[in-house]
Amino acid sequence: MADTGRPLTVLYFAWLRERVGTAEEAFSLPPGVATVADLVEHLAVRGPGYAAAFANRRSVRCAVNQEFAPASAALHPGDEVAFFPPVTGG
Amino acid sequence: MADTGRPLTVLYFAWLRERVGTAEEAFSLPPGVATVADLVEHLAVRGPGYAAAFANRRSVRCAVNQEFAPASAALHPGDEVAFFPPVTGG
Amino acid sequence: MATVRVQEADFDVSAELAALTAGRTDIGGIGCFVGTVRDAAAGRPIAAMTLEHYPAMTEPAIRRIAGEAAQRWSLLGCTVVHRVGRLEPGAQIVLVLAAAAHRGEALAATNFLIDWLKTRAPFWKREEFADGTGVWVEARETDDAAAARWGGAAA
Amino acid sequence: MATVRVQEADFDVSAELAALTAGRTDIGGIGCFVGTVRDAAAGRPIAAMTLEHYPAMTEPAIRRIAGEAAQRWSLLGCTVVHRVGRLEPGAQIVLVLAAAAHRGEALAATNFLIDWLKTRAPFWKREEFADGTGVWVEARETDDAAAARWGGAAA
Repeated sequence: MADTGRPLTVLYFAWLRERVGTAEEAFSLPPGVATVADLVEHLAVRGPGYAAAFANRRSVRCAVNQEFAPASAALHPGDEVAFFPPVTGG
Repeated sequence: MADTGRPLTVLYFAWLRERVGTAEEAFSLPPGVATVADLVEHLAVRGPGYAAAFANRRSVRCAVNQEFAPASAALHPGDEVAFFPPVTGG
Repeated sequence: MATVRVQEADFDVSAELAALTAGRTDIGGIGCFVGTVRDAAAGRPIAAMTLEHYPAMTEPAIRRIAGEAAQRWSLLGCTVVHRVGRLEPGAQIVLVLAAAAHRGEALAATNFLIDWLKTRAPFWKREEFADGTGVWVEARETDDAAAARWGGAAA
Repeated sequence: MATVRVQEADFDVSAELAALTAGRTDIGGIGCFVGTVRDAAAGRPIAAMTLEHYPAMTEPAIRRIAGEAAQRWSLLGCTVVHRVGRLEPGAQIVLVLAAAAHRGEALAATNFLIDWLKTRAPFWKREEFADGTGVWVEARETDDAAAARWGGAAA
């Protein structure tokens, strides 16, 4: 854990971005947050925008360091975590 | 059989054309020729070029009036009959 | 509804696409296949390929199958251009375009049409080698198998 | 080996084809798919569609899947161009080109890549109606089913 000082970068896309009210934020990995699921619990109580964004967790997808990641994925200082709805490109 | 006077048109494509030595010929439906198979028997003994063209009957395909036709297809005066190898387009 | 042409001239894919989709906003996807002349056949280099066809039969037959494909996959438009004459390696031979509301239909129809063209359209290819000799291409059994997948409509 | 671009600008299919096949004579066929903006969604007319993506993830993810497709179908080349930003009905959204020695591989790879783009590439579409309101498009279950056909490689 040489790197505990590096902040987590959190990105939001599509309606998650609209509900949260920001596209990107950075903060230190909060105490007790070890996985994506932990981070969602932490964010969901931050305020009404966050609560709305994470209200239906089944509609939220996640990537850690630009790779799709399950709720159980471990988080580390310096990670880039992105939250977004199921993709609709093509 | 009002139309017995109209000649049969016979077309040859690809190596059948090369072996027969002509792309197209016209003649009255010969006596005893009622089907494509009969016509093939009739043509195959017309000369060495024809014999070579029809030597391997499994490699010869036929169309009657611009539609693929089996050896058993009936022929009528005025028909356009085409002989060719299996197709290789696309 | 289908655009079908057999021609010696080359074709421009963007121009054919533009013609197919002009003024339309109900299309969600266009499937496309472009066939090109390879420089070798069974490991032997070829100098050119010459395509012959049966003019009175070709366009009507393609038009009929394109109509069948249009019905079967609810196509909103369809284009088939097939070249004939002498073509050198790298040249475009054939173009299939199939437009539909959704990609599945567009791609399935494209696949069907090129399989059908390979096995049922009256074209014959003659390969020409560097020494001037040539051979007529033999039909591939895998092509017949590909067409047979589609059942009755390909016959 | 794959050409992958995410851009606001439109693309020209003939130009992309020419770039893919330039100087090559070993290609026998190119499969292609062009996605376009439809004028209605679930029966409701749309005025435009806006595509958002995750820049740091999109191109590397597409490049990786294009590499997988290239291996799986022995591709000789592959191009994916995906537009982002505001697009009106009739506009081109996405282009997939897959070149191979034979048509089967080219078309299968094209099909795989567009299925993958629809279900796994980080793009999101927002539909805009004539009155200025809009909705984010919901993922279609049929798209997931289409991608699942391909097994592990699509995940």
